[in-house]
Amino acid sequence: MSTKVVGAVRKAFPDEVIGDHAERGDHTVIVKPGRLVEIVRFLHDDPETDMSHFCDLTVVDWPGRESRFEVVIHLHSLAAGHRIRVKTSVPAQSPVVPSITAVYRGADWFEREAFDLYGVRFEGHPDLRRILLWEGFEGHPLRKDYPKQQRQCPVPLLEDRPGQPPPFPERP
Amino acid sequence: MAVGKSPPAGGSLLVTKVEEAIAWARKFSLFQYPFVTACCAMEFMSAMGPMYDLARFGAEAPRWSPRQADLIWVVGTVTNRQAPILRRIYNQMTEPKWVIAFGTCASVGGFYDNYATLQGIDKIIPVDVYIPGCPPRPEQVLDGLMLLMDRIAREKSSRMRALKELA
Amino acid sequence: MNEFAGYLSIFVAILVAVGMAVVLWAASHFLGPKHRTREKLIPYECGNDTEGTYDIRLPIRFFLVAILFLLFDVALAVLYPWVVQYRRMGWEGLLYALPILGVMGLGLFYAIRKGALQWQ
Amino acid sequence: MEKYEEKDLLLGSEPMKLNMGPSHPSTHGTVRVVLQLDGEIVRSSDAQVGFLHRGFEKECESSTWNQVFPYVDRLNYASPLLNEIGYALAVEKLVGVDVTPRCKVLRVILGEMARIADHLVCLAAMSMELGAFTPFLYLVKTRDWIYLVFERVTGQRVMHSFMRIGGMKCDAPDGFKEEVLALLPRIEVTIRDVEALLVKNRIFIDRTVNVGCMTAERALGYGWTGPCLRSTGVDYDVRKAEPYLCYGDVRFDVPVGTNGDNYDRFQVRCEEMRQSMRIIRQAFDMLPPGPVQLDLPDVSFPDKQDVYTSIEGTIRHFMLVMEGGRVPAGEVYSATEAANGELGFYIVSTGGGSPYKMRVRPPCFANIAALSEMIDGGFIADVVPTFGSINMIGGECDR
Repeated sequence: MSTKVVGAVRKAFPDEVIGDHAERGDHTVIVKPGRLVEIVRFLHDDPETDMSHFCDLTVVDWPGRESRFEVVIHLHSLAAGHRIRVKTSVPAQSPVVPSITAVYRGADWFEREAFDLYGVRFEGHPDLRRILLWEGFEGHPLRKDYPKQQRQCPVPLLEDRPGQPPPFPERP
Repeated sequence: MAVGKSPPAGGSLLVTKVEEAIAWARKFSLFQYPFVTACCAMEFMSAMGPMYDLARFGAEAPRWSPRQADLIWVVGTVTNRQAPILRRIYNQMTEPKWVIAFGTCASVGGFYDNYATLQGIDKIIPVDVYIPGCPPRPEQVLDGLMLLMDRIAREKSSRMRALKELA
Repeated sequence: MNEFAGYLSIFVAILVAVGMAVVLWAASHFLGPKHRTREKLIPYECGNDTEGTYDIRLPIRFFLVAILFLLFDVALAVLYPWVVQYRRMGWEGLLYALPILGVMGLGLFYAIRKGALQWQ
Repeated sequence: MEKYEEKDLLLGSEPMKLNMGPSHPSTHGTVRVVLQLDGEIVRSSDAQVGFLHRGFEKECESSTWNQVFPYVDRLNYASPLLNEIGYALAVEKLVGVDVTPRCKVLRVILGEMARIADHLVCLAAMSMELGAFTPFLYLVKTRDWIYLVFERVTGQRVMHSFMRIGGMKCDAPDGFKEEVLALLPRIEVTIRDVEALLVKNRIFIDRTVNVGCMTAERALGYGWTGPCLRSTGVDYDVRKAEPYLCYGDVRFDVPVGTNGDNYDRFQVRCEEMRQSMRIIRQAFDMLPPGPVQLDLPDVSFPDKQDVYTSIEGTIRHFMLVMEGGRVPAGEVYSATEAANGELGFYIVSTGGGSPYKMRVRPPCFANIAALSEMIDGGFIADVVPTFGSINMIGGECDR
């Protein structure tokens, strides 16, 4: 059934669709970022595809590729029961993708998380700020070039001298 | 007096000195502030629940304001975002106060050794008892509480010490 | 001296009440350690800094509910002697209690009709 | 004297900003709700999550395929087995392999018991936050019985790490069937008692009926799944929509609410526990004999006898532990029905020993996104049951 969905998208946006593949039962369509909102709105409104249920939105970081950040959106149709994966990728210099909160209200928090952990900006998003990390955090930790143990603790640590237990204040 | 433990040094159950009476009173009426965040909450509920009852040790009454609590259970992972909140609540607790680090994540950060997690709450607040385990079994939790109660029994209350120095 | 005998029990009751209050206060004041730090004196808000000022104008509803409670509480205080001895006082006691209960009932009915307890 | 309107009589009042912070009894420790209050009424609210963000994805990217299981356990820590089954199915879909029939049925049985345990925790927390402490004790005691069975099967009460890619660590011990079948009626008694205490209780009804209402199409827009979505009337359940394991062969029905308020979410979870028990009984009837673990050379561990007796077993074990085996390159999205809703795993593999990208689609992250919309306009006391009925679990929401 999903091949029908990919076919419908290809027919509606012939120049937008870069590629599509079906792998292990999941149907994917790769599009240019420019008209992403219209494609998603088409998938939502078209009775044939009828993607009524917003499933997931995330980003995959491919440092080797020219267009580094790949935004992956999973949509799901309750009535027909099929799923589609819409992928679009943006370069590292201008990681900006149009926000689909106008079509799906739930994408709001998923986009804030993608911005928080990967640094991909979603233009048109009502309130794009960090959701999982605190405001003072510098950098986007899930990028492949962010070292895993680079910590930024917002509160001063008791200076723990090596081998010594942390200093206790005067016990009552 | 915990079962199977030797009586505290220099004193039968009928304590004579006022200080040991205070320590004995504090030991058996710990009002707890459950600073619960992560998966250890499941075992904390079991420890508080009817099967491994924490009420037998007098430490069952949860107090949700640091003013009225004298024991803070830090249960589960404390992330870097949660650290200032834990530190603020610890500072707002009134003396005498004790801290129990419940589980490996609270004690040393557990296997979340990355940018997001505080590697052990003793980096920001002094801890009295560390309970290992991910999550620790309720029996371990009760044993940790008994360790704390022994420690309280041996502590001298500074008030009495101050009075002694004055006299 | 014997005419005071009756009042002795009342006197002892008052003494015990005041005594216990003083003993408890003194114990916690003298035995409890006092470390007044800045963080202990700011209000507790689940570990965050408080935002906004404290002297804001609260809605009038709070005041209404407080006043109603005060009114009915004081009116009830009058009924305590009757409530304790209503069996021995029999119908005559009831005759004394009914006007008070009636006035309070009327007041409550008026308050509910007027919507004083409705929050919206 | 002209008639004053009711509105003019009330003196204006300024909104009060209040933090229902992370360390609050009703926010389960990890959500901070910043409320703008007009007296008792919530004018606007901002739910902030992320206080339990422990870097799950970063940890998974630096650990091998089998080392991810303990991390996956700690996502929805109220029902760890359901996360493990979801992750195992995702990797098996990536490897392109199907598990043995006995393992399928055992996974369904253990999964449904974990679902019951999760609903017990949710109902316990929700009723305690409404002041009913007795149901909390009944439900926690019942959950401890389930933990005893889990401990006998998997060796650990809560964090089992019992599933493997291509099967399970070991078979269930003998006497497992009789023990579980003996346990189910006792759980039924507890659910009946708790329902008797709460469902017709005047206070409970006042606090939950028509509180935190959600309509079906707004819920779909938010990406709601699980008991919360079913309470609004949409009967979407991944076990029915895309049957996996042996859910296609067991008969069970999907409880559905009507007006999507806290009361319906409570009722849907109670009814779901009964359906889970029904599934367990049918699953035990069709439990086939046979092995539980497939022998996949690239991914699954050999038997201990082979490891200690034959050199190939030792080498294979060593390579799997050190390099993590080889999972074919590709990407896959696999969804299973966890306790809070559709738990999706989007895994990208570049053929190496560890996953390149391990994305978890957390059901309660989408559910809690609608919290501020549900509590605006209500009383501050309504935030507590609404938050409790969504059953947001910190580990799964913040990962």
